[in-house]
Amino acid sequence: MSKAALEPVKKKFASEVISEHAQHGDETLVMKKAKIQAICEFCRDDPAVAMDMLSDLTAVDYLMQGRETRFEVVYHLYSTTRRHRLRIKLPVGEDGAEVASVTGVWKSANWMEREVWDMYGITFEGHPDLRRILLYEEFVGHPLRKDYPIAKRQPLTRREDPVEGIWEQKHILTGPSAGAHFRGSYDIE
Amino acid sequence: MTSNSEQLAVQERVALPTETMTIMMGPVHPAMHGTVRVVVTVDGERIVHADVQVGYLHRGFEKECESVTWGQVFPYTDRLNYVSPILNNVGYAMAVEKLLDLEVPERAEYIRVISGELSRIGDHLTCIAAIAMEMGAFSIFLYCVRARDIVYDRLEELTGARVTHAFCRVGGVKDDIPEGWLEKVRGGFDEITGVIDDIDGLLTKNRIFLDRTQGVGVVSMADAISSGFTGPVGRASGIDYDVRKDHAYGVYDRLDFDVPVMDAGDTFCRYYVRMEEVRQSLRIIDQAIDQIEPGPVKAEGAHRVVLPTKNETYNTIEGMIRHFKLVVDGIQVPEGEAYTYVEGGNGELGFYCVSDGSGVPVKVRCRPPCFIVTGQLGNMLVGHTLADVVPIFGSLNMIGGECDR
Amino acid sequence: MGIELYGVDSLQKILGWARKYSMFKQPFVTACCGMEYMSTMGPRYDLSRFGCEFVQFTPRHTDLLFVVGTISERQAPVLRRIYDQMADPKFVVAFGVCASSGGFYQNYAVVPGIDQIIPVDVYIPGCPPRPEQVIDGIVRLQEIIQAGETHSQRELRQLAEAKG
Amino acid sequence: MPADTYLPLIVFIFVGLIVVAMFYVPAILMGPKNDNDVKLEPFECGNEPVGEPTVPFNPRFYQVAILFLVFDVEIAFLYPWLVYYREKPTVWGLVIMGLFLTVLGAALIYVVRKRVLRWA
Repeated sequence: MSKAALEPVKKKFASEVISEHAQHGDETLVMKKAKIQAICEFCRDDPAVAMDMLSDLTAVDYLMQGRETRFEVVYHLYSTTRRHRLRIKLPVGEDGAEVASVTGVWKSANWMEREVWDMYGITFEGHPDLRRILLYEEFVGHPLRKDYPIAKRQPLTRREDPVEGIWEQKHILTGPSAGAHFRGSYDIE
Repeated sequence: MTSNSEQLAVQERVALPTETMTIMMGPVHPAMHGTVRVVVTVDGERIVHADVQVGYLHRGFEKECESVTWGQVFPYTDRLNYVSPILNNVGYAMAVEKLLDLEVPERAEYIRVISGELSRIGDHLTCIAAIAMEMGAFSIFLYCVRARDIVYDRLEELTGARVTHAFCRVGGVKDDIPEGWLEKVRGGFDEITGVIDDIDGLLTKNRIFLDRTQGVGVVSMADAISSGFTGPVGRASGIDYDVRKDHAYGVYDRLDFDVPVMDAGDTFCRYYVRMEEVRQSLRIIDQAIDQIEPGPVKAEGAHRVVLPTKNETYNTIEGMIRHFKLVVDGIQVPEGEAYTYVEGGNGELGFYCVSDGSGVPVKVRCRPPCFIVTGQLGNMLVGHTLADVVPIFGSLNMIGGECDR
Repeated sequence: MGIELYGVDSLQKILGWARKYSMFKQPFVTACCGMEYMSTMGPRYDLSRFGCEFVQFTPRHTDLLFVVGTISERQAPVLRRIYDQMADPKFVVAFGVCASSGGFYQNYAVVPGIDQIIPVDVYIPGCPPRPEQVIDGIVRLQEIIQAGETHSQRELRQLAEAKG
Repeated sequence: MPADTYLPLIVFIFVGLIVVAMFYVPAILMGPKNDNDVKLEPFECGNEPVGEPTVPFNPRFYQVAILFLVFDVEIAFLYPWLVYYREKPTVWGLVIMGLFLTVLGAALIYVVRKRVLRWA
C-alpha cells in the first residue's frame, strides 16, 4: 500500500480526484465516475503504477448514512510486479446509476460487474452481456439495496403449484404454513 | 497425405452441413458440484460456446451480514468456502481487527496458522478427491476422504465442530489448545504424507490421467493475471503470488516454506500445485508447533471487543455488563473501511468491511477467488471436447458457498 | 395399478425388507453438508454398511432423494423436477438444517425447508449433521419403510386415488 | 456331429426367460404407479429439455460405427471357424480363412492410409 501507487494517478487525473485518504494503510482515491476507463487503463499501463490485476470490484449502499450520492462503486487494484495496492471509489447517484465498464481493461471485471448490477442495480455501460448472475431472471428488484427487506421472498415454485397430472388439485394437507404442518410421528414399535 | 484429409474436410463441409447441439450440463450433474449449469453448444464433440451459469447456491451472505452484529458474522464466514472454513474466519477476523487497530497475541496467531493450514490441507485433499473421482479414480476419493477425516478429527478436538468451526474471534481465537493436541496433530502427519505419496504414485504417472489433464484448459500467464487468477490456479499459470509470502500477515514471516509455481497453466499443473502445497502446509505446521509458546489467546485489555471470561461474567458486575453490551449491541467498530486479504484455499481471499460506528456492519464484502476464476471457465472450454469439461471444471475447485455467496 | 398388497402382511414384510436394504441414492448435493456427505460415504463411516451406497445421478435409477445442503430459490424448480422424475417408490431425506428448515439463512434467497416444495420422509438436523446422525437418519427411514407406507408414498397414493 | 435333439437348447432358452421374468413381473405387479407429465419428459440435469435431439451431426461418427461393426463381425466369424478347425485341421479351411482375413486386412490398411480416423 505504498504511496507510489497513488501519486502518479493523482497527478495525471488531478481534475477527477474528489478526495484522498489512507485509512488503516489502504491508499484510497475517491474520483468522479466519468473517466473511469481512462483511469483504469492508465493504472494498468503506466510502469510506475502497473496495476495488472483487478483484485475486487464491488459497490456499497450508503442510504442509511445519508450521503448525497447513495452508491459507491469500489475498485481494488493490485500489481503482481510492484506488489502494491490501490483502492478507487466512485460515488454514484441513485437515479441513472451508471458507470462505464472496465471489462476491456481487465477480464476479471466481467462477472464482478454483473454481480454488482444484479445486487445493486448499477448498470455498466459497455459490458458484453449484462444480465443477472446470482439470482434468477424472474427476480424483481436488487436485494442488497438497503431498502429491500431481507425476508421478501419471490418464490419460483412452491408445493401447491400444480404439476400436470397427479398434483393438480390443491394438496390435501392443511395450508402451507412454515413447513411444519405435518410433523406426524410414526409409532413404529 | 494431409492435403487429402483437408480436401476431405472441405468436401464434407460443403456437402454435409452440420448443426450445433445445445447440451445442458446442469446443476444436477456428477461433475458440476451441484451448483453450476454449463450450457454447452457443441458441434459434434467440439465445444463451440459455453455459457457458465452460477448462482444456484446464492444464500444472501452479504444481506445476512448486514442484519447481524460484527461478532455474529463468524458462522456465516464458515459457510463461504466450507472446504477450508478456518481460513475464512481468519480473513474476516483480521479485517475487523484492522478496523479496530487491534493487536492479536502471538499465541493466537500461531493457533490461527496451525488450524488454518490444517484447513488448507482439507481443502486441497477435497479438491484432489473431486478431480480424481470425476475422472473415474474412485479409490483416490476414498484415500483423500480417509486422510481428510484425520484433519477433521484434529479440528474437531480443537474447535468442537468437524466442518463449520466458527473458531476465530475478533482479537484472537475462541479457546486455547486442548491438552496433548499438538502431539496428536504431528502424529497424523505420516498418515497424510502416506496418502499423498500413494496418490502421487497412482495418479501423477498414470497414463490416462496425464492424457486427460496435460495440455487441457491451458491459461497463459498474461490471461491469468488479467483474469484475476490467484491461488493454486494462478500459481499453475506462472503467477508467483502467495499472500503468505509476499504480504506476510500474522507469524508467516517467521515460518519458511516455498511456494510451488508451475508455468504450463494446464489442468495437470493445477492438480500438482495443490499436491505440493499439502506438503508445504505440513512443513508450516511442523515449524509452528515448534515455535508456539504459552500465552494469552485473546487480545489483552480490549474490554470493548473481547468477551469476558465466564467466571468474570457471573461473579463481577462489570463483567456481566460488559458481556451484555458486547452480545446485544455488538462490538462498536469505529467508522471507516478496511480491506484485508489472506491466502484462502482458492486464492486471495479478501474481506472489505465498511462500518458506520454502530455494532452492525454496513458492508461485509468477501472477495471470492473461485467466483473470479470460474468467470473464465467459459473461455477456457471453447475448443475442447465435451469430455474435457469435467477435468477443467474440477481443477478450478469452484466451491458453491464461496462462488455464489 | 399395483395389486393391493398392503393387506398381505407377510409379502409386505418381504417387500419392505427388499426395499429398505437396497436403496439407490440420488445425492442432490449443494452446500457445506456435502463435506459431511463425503465423510459419510468415505471409508470410515461408510454408509454402504446399511445397503445405501450406490450413488446414481439420474432420477430414473434411484429411489432415495438425498437432499444435501441449502436449496436456494433458484434451485427449487430443479429439485421439484428431479423429485417428479424419480421412479416410484421414492423416499426423500432432508440432510441438514438448511434442507429441513432453511437453517440460519432466513432471507430472500433460500427456500425455508424443502417440504415447501416436496414431501419429506426423514429430516436430519445438524449443520452439518455428524456422519453418525446421518446413519441414524437412514436407519430411521429404513424402519419406516419396513413398517409399510412412508409418508410421501401415502400422500402420493391418496392423491392418486382422489384423482380417480 | 449335429446334436440329435434340440432339448438342451430349448431348456436353456426357457430358463433364461424364467430368470428375466423373475425380476420384471413382481416389479410391474407390485410397483406403485404415479405417472405425471413431468415424469415422462427426458431428464436434462434438472432443466426443461432444450432443442430437439435429432440434430444432423458430422458423418464421421457414423463412419466410426460402421468400421467397428465390420471388424467386430469379423471376429465373430473367427470363433466358430477356430473351434471347427481345431477338431479337423484341413488345408482347405486355412485357405478360405486366409482369403477372408486378407480381404479385411486390405480394408484395414486402406482405412489407416486414408487417415480416416485421424480427425481428433
